Amino acid sequence: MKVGYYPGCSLKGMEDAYSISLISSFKVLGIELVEIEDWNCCGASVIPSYDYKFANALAARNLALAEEQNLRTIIAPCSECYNRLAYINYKMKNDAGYMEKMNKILSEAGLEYRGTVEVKHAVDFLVNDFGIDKIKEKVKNPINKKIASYYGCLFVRPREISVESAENPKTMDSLVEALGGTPVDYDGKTKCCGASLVVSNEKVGLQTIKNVLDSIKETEAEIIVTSCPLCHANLDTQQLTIEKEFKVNYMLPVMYFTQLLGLALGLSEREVALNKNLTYEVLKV
Amino acid sequence: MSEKEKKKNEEIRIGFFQCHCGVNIAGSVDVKEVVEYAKKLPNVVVAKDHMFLCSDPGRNLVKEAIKKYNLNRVVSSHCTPSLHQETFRTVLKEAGLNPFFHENVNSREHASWVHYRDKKKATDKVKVLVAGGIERVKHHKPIGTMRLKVKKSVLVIGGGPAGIQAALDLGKAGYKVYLVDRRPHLGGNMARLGKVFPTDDCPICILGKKFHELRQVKEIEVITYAEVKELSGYVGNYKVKIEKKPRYVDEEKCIGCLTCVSKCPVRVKSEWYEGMDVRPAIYINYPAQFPRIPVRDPEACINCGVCKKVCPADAIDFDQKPETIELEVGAIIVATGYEEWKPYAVEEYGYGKYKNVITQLELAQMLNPEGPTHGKPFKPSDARYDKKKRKLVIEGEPPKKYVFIHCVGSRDEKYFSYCSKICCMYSIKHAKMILMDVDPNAEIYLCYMDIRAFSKGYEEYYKQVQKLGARIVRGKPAEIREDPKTKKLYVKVEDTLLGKPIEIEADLVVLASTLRPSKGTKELADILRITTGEDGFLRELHPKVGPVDTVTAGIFIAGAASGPKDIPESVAQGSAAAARAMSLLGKGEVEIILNKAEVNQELCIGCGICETLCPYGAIKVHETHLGRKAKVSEVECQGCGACAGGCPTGAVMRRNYELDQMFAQIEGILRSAKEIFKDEPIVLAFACKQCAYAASEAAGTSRLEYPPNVFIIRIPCSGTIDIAHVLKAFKEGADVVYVGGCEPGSCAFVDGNLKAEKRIQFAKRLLDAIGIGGDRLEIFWIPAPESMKFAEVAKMMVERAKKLGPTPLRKAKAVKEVI
Amino acid sequence: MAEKERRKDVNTENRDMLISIIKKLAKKEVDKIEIPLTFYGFGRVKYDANKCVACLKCYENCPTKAYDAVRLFDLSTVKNADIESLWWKRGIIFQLIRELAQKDLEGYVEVPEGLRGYGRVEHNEELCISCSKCADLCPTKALTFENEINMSLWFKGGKEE
Amino acid sequence: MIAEEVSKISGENPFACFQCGDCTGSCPVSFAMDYGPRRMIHLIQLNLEEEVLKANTHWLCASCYNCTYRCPRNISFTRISYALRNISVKRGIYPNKTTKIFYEIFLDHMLKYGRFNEGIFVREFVAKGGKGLKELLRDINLGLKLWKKGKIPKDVDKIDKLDQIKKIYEACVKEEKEDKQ
Repeated sequence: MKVGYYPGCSLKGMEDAYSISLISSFKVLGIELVEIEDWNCCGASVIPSYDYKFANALAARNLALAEEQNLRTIIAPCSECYNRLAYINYKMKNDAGYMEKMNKILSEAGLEYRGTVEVKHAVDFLVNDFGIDKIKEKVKNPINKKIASYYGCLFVRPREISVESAENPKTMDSLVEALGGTPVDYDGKTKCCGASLVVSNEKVGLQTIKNVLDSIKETEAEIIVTSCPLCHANLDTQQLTIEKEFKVNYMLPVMYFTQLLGLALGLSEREVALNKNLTYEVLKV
Repeated sequence: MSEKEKKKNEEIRIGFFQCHCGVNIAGSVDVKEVVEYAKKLPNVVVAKDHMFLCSDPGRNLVKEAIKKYNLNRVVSSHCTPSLHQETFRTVLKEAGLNPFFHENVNSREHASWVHYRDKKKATDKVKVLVAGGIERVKHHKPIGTMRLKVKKSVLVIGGGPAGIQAALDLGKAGYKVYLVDRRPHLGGNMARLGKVFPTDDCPICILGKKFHELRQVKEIEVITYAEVKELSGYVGNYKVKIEKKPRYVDEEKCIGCLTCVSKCPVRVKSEWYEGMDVRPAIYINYPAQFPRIPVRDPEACINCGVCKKVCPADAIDFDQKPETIELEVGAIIVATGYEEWKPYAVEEYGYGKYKNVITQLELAQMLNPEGPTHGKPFKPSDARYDKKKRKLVIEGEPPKKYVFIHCVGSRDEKYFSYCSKICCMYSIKHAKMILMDVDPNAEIYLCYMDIRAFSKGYEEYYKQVQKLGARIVRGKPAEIREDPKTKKLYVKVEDTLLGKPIEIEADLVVLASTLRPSKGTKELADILRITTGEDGFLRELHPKVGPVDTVTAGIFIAGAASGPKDIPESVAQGSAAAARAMSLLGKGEVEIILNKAEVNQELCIGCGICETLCPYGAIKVHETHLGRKAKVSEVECQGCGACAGGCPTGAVMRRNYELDQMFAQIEGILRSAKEIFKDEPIVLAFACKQCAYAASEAAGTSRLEYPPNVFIIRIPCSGTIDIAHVLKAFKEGADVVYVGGCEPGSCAFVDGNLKAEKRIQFAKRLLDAIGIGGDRLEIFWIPAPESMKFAEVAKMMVERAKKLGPTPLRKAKAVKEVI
Repeated sequence: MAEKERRKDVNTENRDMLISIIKKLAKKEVDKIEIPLTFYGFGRVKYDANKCVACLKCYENCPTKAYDAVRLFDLSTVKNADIESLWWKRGIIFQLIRELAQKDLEGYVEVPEGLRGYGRVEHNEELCISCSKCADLCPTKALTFENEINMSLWFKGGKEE
Repeated sequence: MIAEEVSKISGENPFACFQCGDCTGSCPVSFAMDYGPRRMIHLIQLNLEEEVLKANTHWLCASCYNCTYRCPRNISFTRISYALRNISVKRGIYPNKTTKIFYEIFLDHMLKYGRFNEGIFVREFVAKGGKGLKELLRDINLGLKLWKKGKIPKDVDKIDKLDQIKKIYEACVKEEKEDKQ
């Protein structure tokens, strides 16, 4: 099974653990990822803040490239990238006037998008397209732990791009269950981690991350799984800062759902780059 | 033109009248210019404008002009035909002309309201439409009427306050009334409440009196636990099939002692009490219910037979079968009421997830003196079913802190955009009931967006609850969180008047959920050939001047079936519908206008295609002395025109939509459009008056803009469309043509839309084959409420016309003109 | 398929026997013979596609199901038709098609299922028992009954089997 | 008119708002905002440009789309706040130095590499003074850890057809200018 792949900047940079574990665990499942050639940054939340139109055009360029390479479905593992690409895809497909406008800009770069690509988040693809049963069959080491799935915002919102309810999402929990874990229910599943606020307004940013961690801590979960590099960075990397800043103690190991998947499928910790997580050591304690 | 035709044309004297409609038309259409344009058109003898053409002076102007100028045709340009066509037909009649020598041009909904930003274009469009109307009216023919005897009996569907009132009014006036309810008893939702605002009296007391009256009036026959399954016939002479569900209790024998109910060992959740209480397998819903006959629930029943044994009247019969009752009635009143929407979809409030989040109707059951706790609210998380006692047991403290949330699902684009109208009041009522009767120290927060307490005595009622100390917070709560251990709820809301987010702790959260049309409303509407609106409620003929009428003559609506209503309004509507039925049936006969199908015996070849097309069996081929000829039963014909559209020879026509009339209108519009709109694309639309045309009216009312170069021709049903109409349109220079019909399954004439679809499919292929291009022709399903879709389709088709360019015919002509 | 199935509603035993006797008696193969006009049971149906309005009366009422409804509208009928002699509305439609046509009128247009008025029928002579019902029902005289028997068909045909 | 500008950029209609407060109640950052989404929209409705652009609300928006998801009138404050930031940036208004540096580096990367490079970003961010001395000292530890884990990328990841990005950017800027005229 071949499927298009849009890694996004984070997965090529700081959060390469996500892409390593994604590729290796998908390989076990027999899914081959075909990277979009010459993809560019989706613009994240910064370029839209700077120039909304330019940001949308950047996302549209990626869609046009995918179409050029005949990729019908592309997977965007990063929620931010998924959100940008999927929303622009939705908007262009459903608004002929907008499609025309965007294509006018794209045509300057010799590109055109006709609307044949489907953008999917990696979790959605795994659960809803590949199939939970097929994953279950391949599980070698069931992860028998209480696991909190943290969905974040941009995978479930806004409505146009979401495949499920943003108030009570289920996909990642069903995956966790398939891998042998016990999903926990908590209020903060889709509460915002503050995204890049931690850079632009550190005080507020840390507070929002803390809110999320607090609500997970209440559930007595043993592991947090994430599906977005930004969420991951905030919960994982910033956990230590918050512990120091607010004088609290979480000791909550954070990992990508792909790392959990890889481990359950029998991959080694190194193969899923587990040691790259800052909270890796917590797991050992 | 032959001499004869010329002469005939010369005899035609048309008067044209343009209405200003205050500023509604004159504000964006240059009426004077339209009048000047009309004056120059052939056969127009006089053209005038008036501020309000529908007013007395306006109508007199038309009447006097008819006399003074010896007019024999009138074209009036104003609002949509569904509003004032009848008015001007009457004017013609009063002036001694046949009413059908009139044509209505829609210059408000189709021009001034939708092109209000561009006065020139709006004016141009009116001119084009006027040219079409004037050309058409030349071919109009007189249409007669016939008188029909009617049955002096009425079927009332739904036994809530509206239905009961209608039945009583009619019965007391001497009409035979069949009052049918789906439930095993009458009373509707009203019977489920403990108190009713604004007088706080007990609904059972009010209903009890009404039930007593029902028993007294012998003209009224109450049929409960029954549903309408089939309708045939026509105004004044409807035949209705009703299915009576098996009650498993013989209604004749039962004496209402309820011994069976008290002895039944089974307990299941009671739907009547919204699952707040339990009931036996053989049960009555409330003690005062009418008729006081129990019903057995075969699914819950364990067939132990105790009820049979204890019944002193031997009334219980496990072998009862559904029974079909056939009724003949002159009119039907639909009062099917509302039901509460269960707000599972509003997940942020956790209804269905958190036990202590309930709806207002559920709270009403707690507050009902006949309910599970006899009027004392409780926390559902504390309720437990005690198997030994066979009843609900409440353990724990009663709730102290309540949060009421208004507008749950309603006024929300994601769910229902309308206001449920009475939720503010019943929320206030429940707050008042708790503070007055249950616990004066209770903390009640009402989270509202706008308090709508508009009726008589309502504002005073609102003031009372404020005095009692209800805490009123302006803000729509964002989310509710539950403490899994204590089951306490935390409501997060921005108090918009304080301007800051607050969190309110609550024992019980009560959602004022949207009121929806009761289950089965759509199915019933389809059976009765009446329409529902965008909101799912039954649609009235006109929101202002026809609130209880429907598109089908002789069928009326009352109460919450047409939208959420309080009791006084429902009762008033019940009476209104009864009066409408009486005014229809009172004389014992009705006059029917024969704007129906007709067969030209000379042209008819007796092929029988019309027979296969008529959904009512109203047209049949008979053996005559001239050979086999089709004949129309004018009583049965509903005037959809499906037969005319399919007749191969043109023998069958739909009066007032005859081929020459349609051709004249098409020609008139397109000739004028080519002249006025020149190089712009020209799009011609044929719109079914039940749906697409109604949607175009709604687009007008909502001022939804679309390009002005879309010209709409009104047809009685999309099934009227004839391949000849389409070809003619292209011949006369239309670039794109489309037909708007009702959605499959909801055609007012059974399946006229599907017949139209086939013709359009064929015409598309034909156009492809002869080099015009099938892309230029399309059929769309545009339901009446979907004004947005109407505007979008219009936009899309103009875009398509631009993309495809002028038709080869127009192109060729343009080239010729240049040379 | 099943000719037998098609004919199941009609008992043609006698007729078939008669034909086989005639065949046996015949001294030579005859092509056609003329019969008296009212001599139903034998004779031949002639179909004029130009006149047919595809009302499908013949198709629906033929006792031996000898007709097939062909859902194809032949554009050449538009080209060749004598507009003056056509039924009124049909004439108008044909005239409009001619005026709109951007190319030569030939070929077929597929008719959607259930749409009557366009298309044609196909008569299967082998199944026909010459009852003349179709000709009688045909509203446009597109089907006419001719007093002529196509004997060659009998001699060719494997009807007895 | 600020309302018009906002609608044009975001495609949202602020006038549809009936001030229910669902957005502010839903917002995870509203505790730190001066106005909050609801009042911001009201200010936009009233065309109080100065107040709108002075506010911190749109800068604090974490673009979680919670308000958008729940709004009963289908308005997206998230997209409105993107529009407000666009307008502010064009007028040179930033909430603080950090944001300005952050945005400038990001855009620079976009046009220089076509992608965002975190490693270089951190260097440039610190060099331009994006972090105060106190935080810097606190974060040194974290930085070291990240470096040890190989989380700080060194190589520059650059796309091949950078000219396309530039052309798209120019097209957007050009359209913007045309719109103004």
